[in-house]
Amino acid sequence: MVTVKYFANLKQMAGKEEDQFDINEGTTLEQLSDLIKQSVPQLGDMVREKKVMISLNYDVVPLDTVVKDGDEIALLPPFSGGI
Amino acid sequence: MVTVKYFANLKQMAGKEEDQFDINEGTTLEQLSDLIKQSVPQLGDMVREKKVMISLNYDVVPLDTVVKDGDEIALLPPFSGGI
Amino acid sequence: MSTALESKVRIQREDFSVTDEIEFMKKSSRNIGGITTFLGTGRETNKGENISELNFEHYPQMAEKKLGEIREKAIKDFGLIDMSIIHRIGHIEIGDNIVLIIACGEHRQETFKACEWAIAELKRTTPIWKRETTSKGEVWVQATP
Amino acid sequence: MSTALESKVRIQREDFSVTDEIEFMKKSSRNIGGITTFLGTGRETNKGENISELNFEHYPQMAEKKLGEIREKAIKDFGLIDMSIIHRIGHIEIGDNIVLIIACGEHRQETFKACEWAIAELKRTTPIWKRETTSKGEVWVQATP
Repeated sequence: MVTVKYFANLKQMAGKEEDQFDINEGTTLEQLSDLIKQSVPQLGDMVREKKVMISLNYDVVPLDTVVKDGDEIALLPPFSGGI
Repeated sequence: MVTVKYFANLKQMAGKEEDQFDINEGTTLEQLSDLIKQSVPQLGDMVREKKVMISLNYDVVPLDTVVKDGDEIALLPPFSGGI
Repeated sequence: MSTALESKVRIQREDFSVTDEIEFMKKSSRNIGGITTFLGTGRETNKGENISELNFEHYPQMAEKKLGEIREKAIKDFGLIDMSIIHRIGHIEIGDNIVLIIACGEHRQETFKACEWAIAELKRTTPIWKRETTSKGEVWVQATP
Repeated sequence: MSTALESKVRIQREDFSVTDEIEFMKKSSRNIGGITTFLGTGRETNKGENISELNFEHYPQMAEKKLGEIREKAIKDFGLIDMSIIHRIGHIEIGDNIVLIIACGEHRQETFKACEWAIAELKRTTPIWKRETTSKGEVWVQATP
């Protein structure tokens, strides 16, 4: 099982802070986006269309990265910290 | 009469903070250095040899600048403010 | 999330004292000659829009991790003595402090370069998001990719 | 010589509070988004020589005039909202504050450029002299032209 967190406006779109999904061995983030799409259709599309960044265990990674049980994934809209 | 001030190590060389000199109309700073030389030989030479900067009424000026009664002149060793 | 002065990268709700943070950094070395500090503050207008308040949200753990990476890279790449980075989250009024970056070096040149690089890198890599409250309501800044 | 926060260019014996000086500058405008600060502090070693204390001397009136010129030119040339410059004179211990330059702007880029320019310009144009006390005695820094 992996956790997928939603932040900022994506959290508002999702109407929740996170989802948890059971995954098969060898699942990539791209494949995980299908599960996200089942939960929040709009967000699944945004991942596929690379409209959001995606992090795996606190680092931004490409979509072909494989996830494993216990991983923490997050969908990240463009950052606007600083000033 | 003009006042000539000495700062930092120049004050130590002169052994005093300032001199006052009577000047003729049209006297340049270069000519004034002869009067400074009579008071503090080493400093008069340093002015002629451009080893110090010279200010007239709080601005650094060239040696051919003419001085007039009441002017404040200063001999300025290289600055070392800031850090 | 730590608010004590013990940590040199922090994300916190509370305000910070620039003086206290600088004095804390000075303890790193007696050879600090130059300290460049960048302080970001809440501006009243943005792209012509009048802002009444700001709210910052972050991704806990990842944001702190990224700030730590920025700090380490800045110290190494620019030859700094030390650096600290503090970012506030939550509600921010106009004029309030938002972010503070302190770059300490023997000489000033590297501290300017490192501080300027660090704030740009923070904006690029650190998962923090700003929500502006305007007369039109609340908007996530740059919410559309 | 004024030590009140009323003046934005000052030469003073007393220490200053970076926080207080920044808060004073913030009153200039509600549109300040970036504040770059340079703080110069007493370093223990210079060119391999161990320093026990520093002393700064200035040319009264001319030094203040030059700081005022730097401030005005920085605001105009870099499009700042405001700038302040404070330099201490007299006895300075290692680690003590020496000089503070605060550049306030709408955006950060101009404040970095202006602050870096201002400290270089201060060193070039402002009649202030540093005397270092080392194991060999007191030396005026760069006293030989």
